[in-house]
Amino acid sequence: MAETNVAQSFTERRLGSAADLKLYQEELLAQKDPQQAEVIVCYGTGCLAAGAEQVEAALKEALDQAGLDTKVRPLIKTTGCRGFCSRGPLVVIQPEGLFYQKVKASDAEEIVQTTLVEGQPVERLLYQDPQSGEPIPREQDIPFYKKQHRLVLGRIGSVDPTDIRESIAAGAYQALAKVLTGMSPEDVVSEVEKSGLRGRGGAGFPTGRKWRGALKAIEKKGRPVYVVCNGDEGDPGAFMDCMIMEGDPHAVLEGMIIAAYALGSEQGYIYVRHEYPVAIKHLDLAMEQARSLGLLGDNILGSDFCFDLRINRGAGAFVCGESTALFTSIEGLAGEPRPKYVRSVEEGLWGRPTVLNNVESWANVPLIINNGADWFAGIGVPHSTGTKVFSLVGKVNNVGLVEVPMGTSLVEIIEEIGGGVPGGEPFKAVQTGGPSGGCIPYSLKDVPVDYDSLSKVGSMMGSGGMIVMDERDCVVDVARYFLRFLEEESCGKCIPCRLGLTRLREMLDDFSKGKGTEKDVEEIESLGEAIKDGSLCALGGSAPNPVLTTLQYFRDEYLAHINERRCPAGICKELISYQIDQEACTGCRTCARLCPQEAISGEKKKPHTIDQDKCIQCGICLESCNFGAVQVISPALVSQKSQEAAS
Amino acid sequence: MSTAPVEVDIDEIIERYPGKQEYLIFLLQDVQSAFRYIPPEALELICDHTGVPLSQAYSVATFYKSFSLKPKGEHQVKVCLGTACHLKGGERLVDDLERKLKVKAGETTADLLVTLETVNCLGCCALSPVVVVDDDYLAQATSGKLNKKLKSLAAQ
Amino acid sequence: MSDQNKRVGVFLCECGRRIAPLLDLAGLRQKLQDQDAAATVAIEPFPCLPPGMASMKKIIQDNDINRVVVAGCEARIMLKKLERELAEVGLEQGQIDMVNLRDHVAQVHDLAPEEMAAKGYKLIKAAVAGLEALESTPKELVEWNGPVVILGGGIATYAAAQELVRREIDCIIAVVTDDWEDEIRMLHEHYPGERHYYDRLENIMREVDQSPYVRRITVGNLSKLIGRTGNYQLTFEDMGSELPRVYQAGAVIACLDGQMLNQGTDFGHDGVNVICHTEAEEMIWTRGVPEGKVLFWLNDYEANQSEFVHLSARAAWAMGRYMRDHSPNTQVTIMYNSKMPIPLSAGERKLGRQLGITWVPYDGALRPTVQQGYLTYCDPESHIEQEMPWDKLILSPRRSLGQEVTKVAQVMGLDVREGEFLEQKHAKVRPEMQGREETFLAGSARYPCDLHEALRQGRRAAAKTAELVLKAKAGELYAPRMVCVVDTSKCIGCGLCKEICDCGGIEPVEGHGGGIPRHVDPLVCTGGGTCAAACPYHALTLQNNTLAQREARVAALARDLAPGEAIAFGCAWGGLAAADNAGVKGLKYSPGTYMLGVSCIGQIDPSVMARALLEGSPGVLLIGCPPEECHHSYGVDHTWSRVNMIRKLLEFSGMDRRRVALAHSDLNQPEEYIKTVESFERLMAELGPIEQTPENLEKLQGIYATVNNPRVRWVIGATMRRPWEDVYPGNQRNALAFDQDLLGILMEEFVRERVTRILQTEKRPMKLPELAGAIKEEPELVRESLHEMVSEGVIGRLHKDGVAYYVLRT
Amino acid sequence: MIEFKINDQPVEAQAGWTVLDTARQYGIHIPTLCHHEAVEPSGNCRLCVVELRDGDWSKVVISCMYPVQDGLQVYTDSDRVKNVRRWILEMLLSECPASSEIQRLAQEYGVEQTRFAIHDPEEDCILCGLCVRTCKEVVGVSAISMVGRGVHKVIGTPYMMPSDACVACGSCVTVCPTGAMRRRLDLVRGEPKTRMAHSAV
Repeated sequence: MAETNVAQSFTERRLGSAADLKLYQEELLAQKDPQQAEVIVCYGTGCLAAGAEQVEAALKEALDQAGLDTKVRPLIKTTGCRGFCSRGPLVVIQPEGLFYQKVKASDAEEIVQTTLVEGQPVERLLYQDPQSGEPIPREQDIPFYKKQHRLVLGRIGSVDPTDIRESIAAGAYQALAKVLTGMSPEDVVSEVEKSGLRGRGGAGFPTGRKWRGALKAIEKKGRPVYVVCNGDEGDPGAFMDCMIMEGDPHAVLEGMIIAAYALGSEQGYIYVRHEYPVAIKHLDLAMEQARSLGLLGDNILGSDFCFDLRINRGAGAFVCGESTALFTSIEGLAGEPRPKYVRSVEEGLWGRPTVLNNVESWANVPLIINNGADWFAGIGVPHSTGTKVFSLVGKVNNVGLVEVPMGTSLVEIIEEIGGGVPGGEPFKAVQTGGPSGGCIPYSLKDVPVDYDSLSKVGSMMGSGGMIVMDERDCVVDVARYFLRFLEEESCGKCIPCRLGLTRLREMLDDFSKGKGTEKDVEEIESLGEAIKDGSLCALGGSAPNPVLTTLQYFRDEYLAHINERRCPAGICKELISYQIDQEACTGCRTCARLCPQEAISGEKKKPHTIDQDKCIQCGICLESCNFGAVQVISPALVSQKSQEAAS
Repeated sequence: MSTAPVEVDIDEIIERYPGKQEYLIFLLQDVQSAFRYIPPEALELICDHTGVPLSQAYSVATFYKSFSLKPKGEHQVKVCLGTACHLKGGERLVDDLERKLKVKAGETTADLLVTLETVNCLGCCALSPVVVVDDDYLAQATSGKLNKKLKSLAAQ
Repeated sequence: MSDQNKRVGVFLCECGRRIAPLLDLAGLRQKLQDQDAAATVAIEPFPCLPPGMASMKKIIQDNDINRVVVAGCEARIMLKKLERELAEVGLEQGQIDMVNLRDHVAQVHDLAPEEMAAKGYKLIKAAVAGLEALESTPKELVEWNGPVVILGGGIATYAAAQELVRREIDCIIAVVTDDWEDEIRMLHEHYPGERHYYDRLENIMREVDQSPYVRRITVGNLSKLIGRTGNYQLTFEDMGSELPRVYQAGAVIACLDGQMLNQGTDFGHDGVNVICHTEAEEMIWTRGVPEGKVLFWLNDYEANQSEFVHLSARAAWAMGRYMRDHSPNTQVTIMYNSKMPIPLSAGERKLGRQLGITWVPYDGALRPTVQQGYLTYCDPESHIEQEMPWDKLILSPRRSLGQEVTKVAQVMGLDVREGEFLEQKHAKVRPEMQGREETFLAGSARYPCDLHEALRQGRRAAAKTAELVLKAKAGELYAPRMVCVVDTSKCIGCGLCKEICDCGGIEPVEGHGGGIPRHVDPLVCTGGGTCAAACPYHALTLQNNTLAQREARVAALARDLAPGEAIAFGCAWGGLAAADNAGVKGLKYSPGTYMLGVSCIGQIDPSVMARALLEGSPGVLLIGCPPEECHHSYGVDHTWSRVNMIRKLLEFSGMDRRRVALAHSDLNQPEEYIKTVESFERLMAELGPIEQTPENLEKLQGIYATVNNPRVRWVIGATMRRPWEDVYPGNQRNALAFDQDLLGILMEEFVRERVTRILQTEKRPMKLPELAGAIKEEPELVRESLHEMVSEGVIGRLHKDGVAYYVLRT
Repeated sequence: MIEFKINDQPVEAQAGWTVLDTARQYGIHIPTLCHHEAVEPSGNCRLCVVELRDGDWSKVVISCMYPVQDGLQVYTDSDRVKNVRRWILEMLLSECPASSEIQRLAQEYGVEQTRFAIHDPEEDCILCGLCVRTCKEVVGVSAISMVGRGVHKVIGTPYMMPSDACVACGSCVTVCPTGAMRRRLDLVRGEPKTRMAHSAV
């Protein structure tokens, strides 16, 4: 990405008014030849991890080699995440909109030659319809994208996030211009109120009401007031905020600047998880470029309005996603939450009125201003308006980032957009809301995904992680996983959370070992309630949710563990054993070589066996077997040693 | 013979920020990324600069997972334990690496060669389970792939 | 001032259920009211919580209360909050006192509620008496006059100055040369192996040199320092320069560097091929990097300075790097004792590998031997003696304090001890006092350190000093209220206080010849008060916490004591804290001891002990910290001398010596504390009260007078020097002889004081037998004293009918 | 003047008071561990939970930090409150088996034994942080702090070495509700040079 040149070219220009911005946008659009070929390489984390950088380099080299005439020479552009991560690295050729997936560096030459020189698609790189097997050349025709309604993600994938000019050409900061030229702060707040936008970070508190509350607090306490962006997206398996910050940082900035205008704030903070270095880099760059254009800092767009932002990098604490912990962290302390009996719009950062919204909420604000509250309220369902971005992961074919109108049913998202579970069987459960959320069983597959419906079934919207589980996932194990995660991430300040999560997890550990009684199930529920009631912050307050919801919907599976000593999904180590199917085993020795316990024996090219006394159920044999010969048995085979001990 | 400086000027880092408590974490982060851990002297200097009592800075440095008070190894192996990676066997990889490296997650091998860490989610769930070695992503990592990678580290 | 009308309010705390039902608070209030013990008495469920606080404030305002006793819990924990809150209604520090009803009474005794109340009543009445004796002082601003002077010539000067100029504070730097670049040239004599840091140092020096806030003077060493924080006068040695020698300063920062000596010939040192770090640096400056095999031997272990081996190792590593970077034909090896971990990071190790600097360990059990061209050492792995070839062998330096530095430190009034660096461990009583050197001392003379650390110390000292300067500038630098002050009309300048002051707060005033009056630096004084308890003339007073207050308190308490009860004093760091903790733990013990808290047991003037006995206490127990843990350094030791004196006087009077006792208590051992008080109580029960016969009272009056006698006080004061001084009593060459002398003096003054008193009360000329009879002493003894008193002119002698009569001179 | 009810008893309070302040003023007992009058409340131990009710709506809050408001209906001993307290005490019994204060409290609230495994029979620290807050707010030295996070959290000094900042005042021992600081004090102040158990009288 051409950061340095971009940065240099701004020093000459400062946008003195809203009209100036419009003019600049038109200039930028005019500079662009709509017929100019563009090679867009997705630089989302998934694609990068899969080798997008190498693909880009190879494409560049191939273009140089091809010696294309500079006039027709296409532009290579890198963008934020296109969302279809399981198919990365992704390359899109514009203006045709050809969509190449799973591109390797070695494909570069062919792409250049076939597509750019000869104008033909490279068939084997196209997405194939899973049903018909027909190639689908264009992105918008792929089922994964067809069902989506990409608004917040609108610019992502088409603009280079490191060059503000692209975003401006695509309409960034027009909402800000609109606000500064024709809207009073009151107008802005009521517009957001009317839109029905609710916080995208978890609890779904109406954003407009929050801003209104801040205005009231300011009346009482005066300024300064702060606007803060919560980019400490910590839920494992959720990465939509990351992709928004990386792919369209200006949307976030614009939303915050608009709020700052409405509230009269002069300073804002963006708190970003440190595991997101690219997001930090892009935000930083975006701020710098916005400042040099006069879109941020003193006298924004020539007005009297001054507002600046600072990025606070998180330092590795999930709990800092909790609002009060995030404030203490910005203040430079250990990120322990404070009791929230006085709301943060009254007493937030440094005890001042503070408006905290998450990344996706902020990115929605310019859309509302640009298109009007009524337009926004028309999307989705009543009380849950607009769209929501989800990261769809787990046992689903199309892993990636999806944006759908609120109220879309669970099954639509998973089966139609997500392409269902690999292997075609129905999903077993979907975990939404991250560690604070719950598991929704297949039987509730038609539940509309909106704030209220999800809470009704015991889960929550959360920040938008959607983890699909199949029959080979054990609910006890998943509940333990989330508990262990939260146990590790608990700040340790209050006793119910610090001790309770460990104790709850230990009780589940017993279950996973087949120990426990039905009475313990009730005790788990009782302790879960105590933790919910007694914990200081939302982390502890919602921590028992995964356990409580799985108990609600999958009680039988829990009981199977203790009553039959059986893990139906074949996951809980103590209740399973591995066995080699003597028919299927080819004696390739791969498993025997990898087994850390040297528990697998057998001659070459003859079926192998596992010594149950040595086996530690690490599962490496299962993972490494290329012939499907390793089987999981539950209830476990009783090992020779324990047999002997028993006799 | 000439070498690029390996050590970073700690005073230069300190002077990047005003001496206020709100910059404590910034300073710790910069020191952490420069030294890959927070040396005791640096912690004291940061305290002098920000006016934060040593005990409080120590508390902050031990609270956040990204800070280390012990020197890190030359290479970092990070296993993702996000939900997607968990479902696809991330824990198994941690167990496996712990056995291979003979350290627990979060520790560094005695020869200061490798530090083994776990992370909550790297945001590339499509590739799960993922292991990152230095800046190299191992997609759909397996015990076999890790063996190869570790060997290449030792050979460097 | 409202002080004229001393109105004490008493607030009784229920502390939930921890005081109230156990102790009859209502009865206690009734009794206090009936006895008119205070202007107002109120019970609060929790005076310390907002509802109670609001109620207290209202009562204080409605009743014009200007002194408050809160009878509830530990003052150690709660007093600060009360002071902070009640400041809103005009109460100052010293005007609020606390009685720990909860932990000293209700929680620790098995008594009926009324009995508990009775004990509480006595303690509260004593506290009220103490407050009624308080003459509250007005707030005092600290006068600030002059810039910060940074002296001593150490390199930390520049870091300190930089820190000050960045805060726009004027400073004078007293340095050795006019040109800072010369200082860099000479720096390696104190800090070898620091070249990589010179650029940065130059920037600092340049910044300081160009700052308008800095004045650079080149003067001799400091020869005299007088004054106090905010107002010092410094005199430098004459160097023949035209600059003045005397400077005024608000604060002083001494930057002192240690010196580096070469190793002896036993290490083969020859100054040519076997050299030390400083010489190696000099060689690089003058002749460049030597070619061939350079061997650094970190011989600090063998030179008995193993604690500094890391410094030597870092210096060797830095020099080695420099050599490899500048001379491809130099091979660098560093030999180190295998006991020492290599102080390099992972990155540095890697760089070391790239540069080819090898670290070779040797087994420290065998001292390496230098030979021409080789160093013999024992390989720690194989245990074979190996030889390491060298063309240049570079040894670690010997680190010590130079003579000039020692002299400056002495002028500054620091503890300078043979063979030690200047850093001392202090017991701390206030957070702002921590490691007092930090505010005015920086450099490797404090303790050996590298350049970076020396500069850091400079910055830190300057930052702490700057806090004071800025506060003073803003007119907000107030003197603490509980510090010593000198009554110059009483002070004769004997210097005793200066000698025993542990905090260094007492300074002479520049002036007229022999008798130099003293004054106290309130910002340095820790308020321990052992100096005040030692002053022969009562010229020193611990203001807002005076001797008169303590006497009033014990007097009030002693008068109320029942048989078998006694008074104890506990220091906040030992006895009092242990008593508090016994209560917190709910340990039960016998109720006969009445604990009075003080900040240091050393502030108990012998006069207080004598007063307690005189007023009817059967004994006094003083419970301080464990020895050597005294937060005021020597308070406990000083107390021993005072207790010893009273014990001798008791014996003269025919009373049991053991009635006054000194004990030690660790705050964390409340069980042991209980053993202490119960043991003392048993003793008191055994001895019974001192019978209130005229004879006994006369003697107790005599003891009281004797301990206030200037000569006695002077002798006691002069003999309780710092324990580490090996002159006395650490090395009691003539312990018995001294004690015999002391006995003689005590007896003499005991008799004289009593004779004087008898003559005063009788107001008539008296004969020797009469006098001897009145004080019940041997006539021979009395005669001797009378003769001396006559010859000194204290009394007159008349002869009537051939009989000598003695009369008081008026 | 603010008027509300605690356990149906009408009470009066002033703005700025907490529910606990008010309850104590009226002699209504609410158990606490991490609360100390000399320092700011922090809300760690959660033992002082009370239930707020308003019709069907109900919420559990901590009384030591909940600001009084007109018309509150506070219940200090409801079933929800008891459930939280019971579990806290049951967990503390297993976590801090060495503390007699915890045993006493557990008994007072009807928790006879704990279902949980005891990890460390010597442990008595409940990590309420009173010592840390006292060291900072009352003594002003901040010699000790919380070290680590979550389940790994302990009370300690920098690098777990005796602290230079410590003034050895023992305030931490005095305020500690479970007596846990007692055996930690020497880790903070350093081993005393002389430890005299008892002096002859």
